[in-house]
Amino acid sequence: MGQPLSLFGTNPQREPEYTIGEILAYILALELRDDDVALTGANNMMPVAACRLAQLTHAPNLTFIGGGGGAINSLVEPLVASSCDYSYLAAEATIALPDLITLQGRPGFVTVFFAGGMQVDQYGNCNLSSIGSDWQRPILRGPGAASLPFMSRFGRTIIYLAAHTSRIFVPKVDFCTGPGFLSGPEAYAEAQVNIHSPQGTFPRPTPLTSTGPVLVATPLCLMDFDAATKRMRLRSLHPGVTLEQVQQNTGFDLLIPTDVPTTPIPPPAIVRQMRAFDTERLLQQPPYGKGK
Amino acid sequence: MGQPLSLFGTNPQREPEYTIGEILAYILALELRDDDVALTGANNMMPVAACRLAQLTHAPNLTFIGGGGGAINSLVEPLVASSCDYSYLAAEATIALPDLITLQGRPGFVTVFFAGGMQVDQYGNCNLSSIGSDWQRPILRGPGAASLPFMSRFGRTIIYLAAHTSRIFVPKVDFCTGPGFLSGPEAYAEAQVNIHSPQGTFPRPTPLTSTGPVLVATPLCLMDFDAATKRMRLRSLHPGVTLEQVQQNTGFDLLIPTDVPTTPIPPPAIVRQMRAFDTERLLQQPPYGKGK
Amino acid sequence: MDTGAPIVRRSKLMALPDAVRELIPNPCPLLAVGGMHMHNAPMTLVREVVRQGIHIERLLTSPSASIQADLLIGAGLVDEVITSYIGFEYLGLAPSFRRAVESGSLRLIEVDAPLISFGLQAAAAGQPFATLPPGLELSDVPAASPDFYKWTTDPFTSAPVLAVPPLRPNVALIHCQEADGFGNALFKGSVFTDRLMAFAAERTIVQVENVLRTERLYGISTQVAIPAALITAVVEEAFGCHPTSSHRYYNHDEQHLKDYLRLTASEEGMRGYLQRYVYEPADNREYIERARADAPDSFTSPSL
Amino acid sequence: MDTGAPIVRRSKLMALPDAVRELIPNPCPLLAVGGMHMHNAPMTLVREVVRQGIHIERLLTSPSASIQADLLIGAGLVDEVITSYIGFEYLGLAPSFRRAVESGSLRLIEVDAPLISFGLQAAAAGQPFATLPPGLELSDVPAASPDFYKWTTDPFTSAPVLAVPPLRPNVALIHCQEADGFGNALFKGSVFTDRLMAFAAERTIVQVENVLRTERLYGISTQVAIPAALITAVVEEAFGCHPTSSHRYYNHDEQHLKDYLRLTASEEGMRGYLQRYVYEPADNREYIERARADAPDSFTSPSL
Repeated sequence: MGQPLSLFGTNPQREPEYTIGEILAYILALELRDDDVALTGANNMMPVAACRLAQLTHAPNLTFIGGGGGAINSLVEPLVASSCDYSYLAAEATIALPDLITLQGRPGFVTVFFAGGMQVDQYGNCNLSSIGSDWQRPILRGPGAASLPFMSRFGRTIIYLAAHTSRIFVPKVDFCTGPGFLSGPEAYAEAQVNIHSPQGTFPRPTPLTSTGPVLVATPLCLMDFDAATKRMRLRSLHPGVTLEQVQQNTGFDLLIPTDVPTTPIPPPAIVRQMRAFDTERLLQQPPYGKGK
Repeated sequence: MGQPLSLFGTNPQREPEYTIGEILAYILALELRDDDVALTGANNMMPVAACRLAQLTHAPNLTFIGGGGGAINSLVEPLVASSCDYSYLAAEATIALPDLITLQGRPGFVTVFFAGGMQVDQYGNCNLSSIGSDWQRPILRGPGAASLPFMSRFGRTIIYLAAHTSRIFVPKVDFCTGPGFLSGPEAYAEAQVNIHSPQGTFPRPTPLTSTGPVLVATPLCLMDFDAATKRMRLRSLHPGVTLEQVQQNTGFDLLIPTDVPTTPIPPPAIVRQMRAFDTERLLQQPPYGKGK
Repeated sequence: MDTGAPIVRRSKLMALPDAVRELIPNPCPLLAVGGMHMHNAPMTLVREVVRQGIHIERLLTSPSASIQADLLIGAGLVDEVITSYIGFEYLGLAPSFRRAVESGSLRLIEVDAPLISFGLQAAAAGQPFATLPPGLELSDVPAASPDFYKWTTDPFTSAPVLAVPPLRPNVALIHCQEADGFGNALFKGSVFTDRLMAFAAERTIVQVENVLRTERLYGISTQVAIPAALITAVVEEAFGCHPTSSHRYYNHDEQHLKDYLRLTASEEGMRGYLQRYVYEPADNREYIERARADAPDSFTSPSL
Repeated sequence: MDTGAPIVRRSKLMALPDAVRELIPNPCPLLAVGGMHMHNAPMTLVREVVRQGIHIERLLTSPSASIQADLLIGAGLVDEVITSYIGFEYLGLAPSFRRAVESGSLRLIEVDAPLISFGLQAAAAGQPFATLPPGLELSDVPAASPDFYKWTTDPFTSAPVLAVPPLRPNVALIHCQEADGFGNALFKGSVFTDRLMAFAAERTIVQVENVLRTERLYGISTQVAIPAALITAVVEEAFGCHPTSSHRYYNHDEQHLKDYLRLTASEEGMRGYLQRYVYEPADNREYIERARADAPDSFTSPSL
């Protein structure tokens, strides 16, 4: 993995101004809107940090739902690594997992979903299942699908990864656990008709408003998807990261716009807000690394 | 309604030895077995009294589930008239109605169901929906189906009625809300194949053990069903009730065995046990009337 | 992100008339009302719906409704009702429901309890339909409401299977004993199908006896039955279920219910009841004062 | 009715080895194990299953299992697993599961979370099958497990619909923090799919931290998650979830789990782990003593 961590000098005497983890939490928070209902999934410390920050800064009506524990708008402090920790239940409501799975299917309910994967391809499809050409005899067996197949129904999917390598970013996933833009615009458009258009004469639920993957955040850069081709596109480079570094660590041709800005860094006030609930500084530790 | 209440002299100075209500509760309790799971439905004061009595006398492992409130093995004291009363929640567990409806379908779970109806026919079919030949423009619109259609799946159905008239006991229900033995042995046997035989190759739930209606209890008599013809048959006459009274108030030809015993009356010790939880003597009040 | 504006979460507390006027479309294609038998009926919301004359194209009840459905029907607001039971349990039949069905002025979609529960669950989960356990087809109910019971094939066994459609109300009206101002709502007694209605409906208005501070919930979050994200508005009205019960707050008012059955035995009597208990009182407080004055001994508290 | 014999309700309390021996068929056609990620896994039951060498033809996990599944697989007891996730969340992949699938010694039925939840729900309700919301077919998962995902027709719209079968375990093994001796069981934290497993399974064995007197339940009956009628046996074992957590009782033992991942990275290492932590300890108390001695600082209590 090409990682920019060495670019940030750490000073043992004082806390860093910000870390890659804190940049990512800040960026993910900026992506959240007031009134969003966000599902943070497993391994969700980073999404939870982003949701809490967004509630404090610009999205007080955002709802976030923890992992399988079902805690809603948890005040979990300090941040914890496991999504189902008991400390999450310091929440305003907690629903049992079968109810959460029910609500995952409720049309229009989940407006933001945080996804990841062992592989992510240029159309934003995610693979959490298996690597290798033969699913029955994989080279690497991953944990499995969980709720990733719901990606086709959720509002906006934000893909975030704690590493950026060409083994992760592949032209085509070996197994599509979480559907992004499938094989591209045609396939995606065709699928939308089936999913989103109420059919027949009996009253159907409200059509869905899924917009697919909207952001990919890694320790190197931010990426989004070109509206016409649905291909992944560089959006910004994190401070100190070069375009070459990203391209070398991406296994397909990333769309590169003419101007590539630098990813904004969190202002000191925002960093303070984050650290107020990240009292154990998990956002400064591996896999998110030390900061500047 | 032919009612035997005048046969029991009441003495205002003392409590009756027993009432029709207490006879019925005793009889229904005798019908319950240890390890039964009984669903008492709406308007369930009588079934609840029977279940509590059975637990005290011979069926300590019987489970009974209140009406839509979902209370299980409630210690409700005094007895109350409404099945969803808050006082039922003095129980060892309470489940929400959707879960109770789920468990109503669980193969083999409900072993005893208490049913009733505006009409009951000679095959034990119950009508709680509508009287008249045209369902769309009924002569009398009843409350409706509730969970009565599950009768075809429950273990044993006990039908109890607070009145015994030829308007209730009809040859054929105008509308079959709760299926008993349908139109008789052939139709019932055919239906059993579909309900009770796991089909196809995929693992199916355990076959059901429904045995249909087993008892009809009224203020006049007890009735059951002939094994071969599935027709309703007199089982016993309550003290002081004549065969003619029953026949006059039954709108079809009841099977009459050679010997018709008198319904057993509850021994004094049993009556005391009942009154220990029926502290407000609801089993002595209308519609169950005064006793002897 | 740094707009300088205070970051304040929006309260969902609304005055009763505003919630009903602003959140229920008129006409309303599918309105669900909670409450089971004489318990937990969202009566102050129902009375306000009557007051505002909201036309209900389809009314969906819980598996066993009583006055919350009978009142709407008696007020002439309902075209069609999807129900498995409207009655008054041990007190008798539902006068207006009976009259309306027997006269043909109300179209009835008679269903069984699982259709309501499974249909709401399917709507909540985005499932196209739900299946019924075998045996339920032996009742005459499915054939009486053929638009809501249809046969399909079990692809695992090839057996024919009865299917029921998702039921997604435009608005659900329910009662919870308590909620915070954002809509995190708790039942202090039985839950009935009221929680499921909120899971299924596009919008839910919850009436409560008491509004709690959100901080109160952090230690008991697993007891919060309905998360705020499913609640559109919270209406605080004491005795909002009267004459039905609100578990742990008050019992059903048996005398008022008996009076209701007696008074509304005729259409004219129904008009009188509506006049006295719905149109004349300016708000729920006035209604409660009048009801209490008319049957002074029947306000009770639970025995537990 | 009057036999003279004392009328006493039967206790369902059983010793761990007896419950496992008497209630789980060997081989077991379909065994469900509860617990989500590193929480609420019925580990003392699982270790006893390993100790008794019960052959599991099909193992069904919660939507996200960890060591409870990995241990059974690593012990070589599982022919086939129905799962949507076996891993160790932030700690890494599941060593034995990986090894078994990659080598072909374990048949995998990969499913999504709704198949597990809806399949259990359908089994509990006696429903022939459940349907999936449209869109889930776009994942490669349904095609990878074609026996568990089949197309049928929505009879209301004629649209094709993906169906999933009922999942009715012969036995479910779950953990609740507390239960009475008859099996009325409570969760003191998250419920996960463990409650639903008990609703669906033919038999359920619940392991608990504490046995309560039934009288304690009468005031909190709505908090009892699983009624006794669904529970076959209650096994009382303190720290029964270790090394996973039991909400409100103890956190997961991160050090032990890290050691597990390290030690069991090879098949030989897995044998060593089983020897040290499953076969050698005579009972759960001995297991806990050994685990505590090996990682003395990692027994924690929750922060709430």
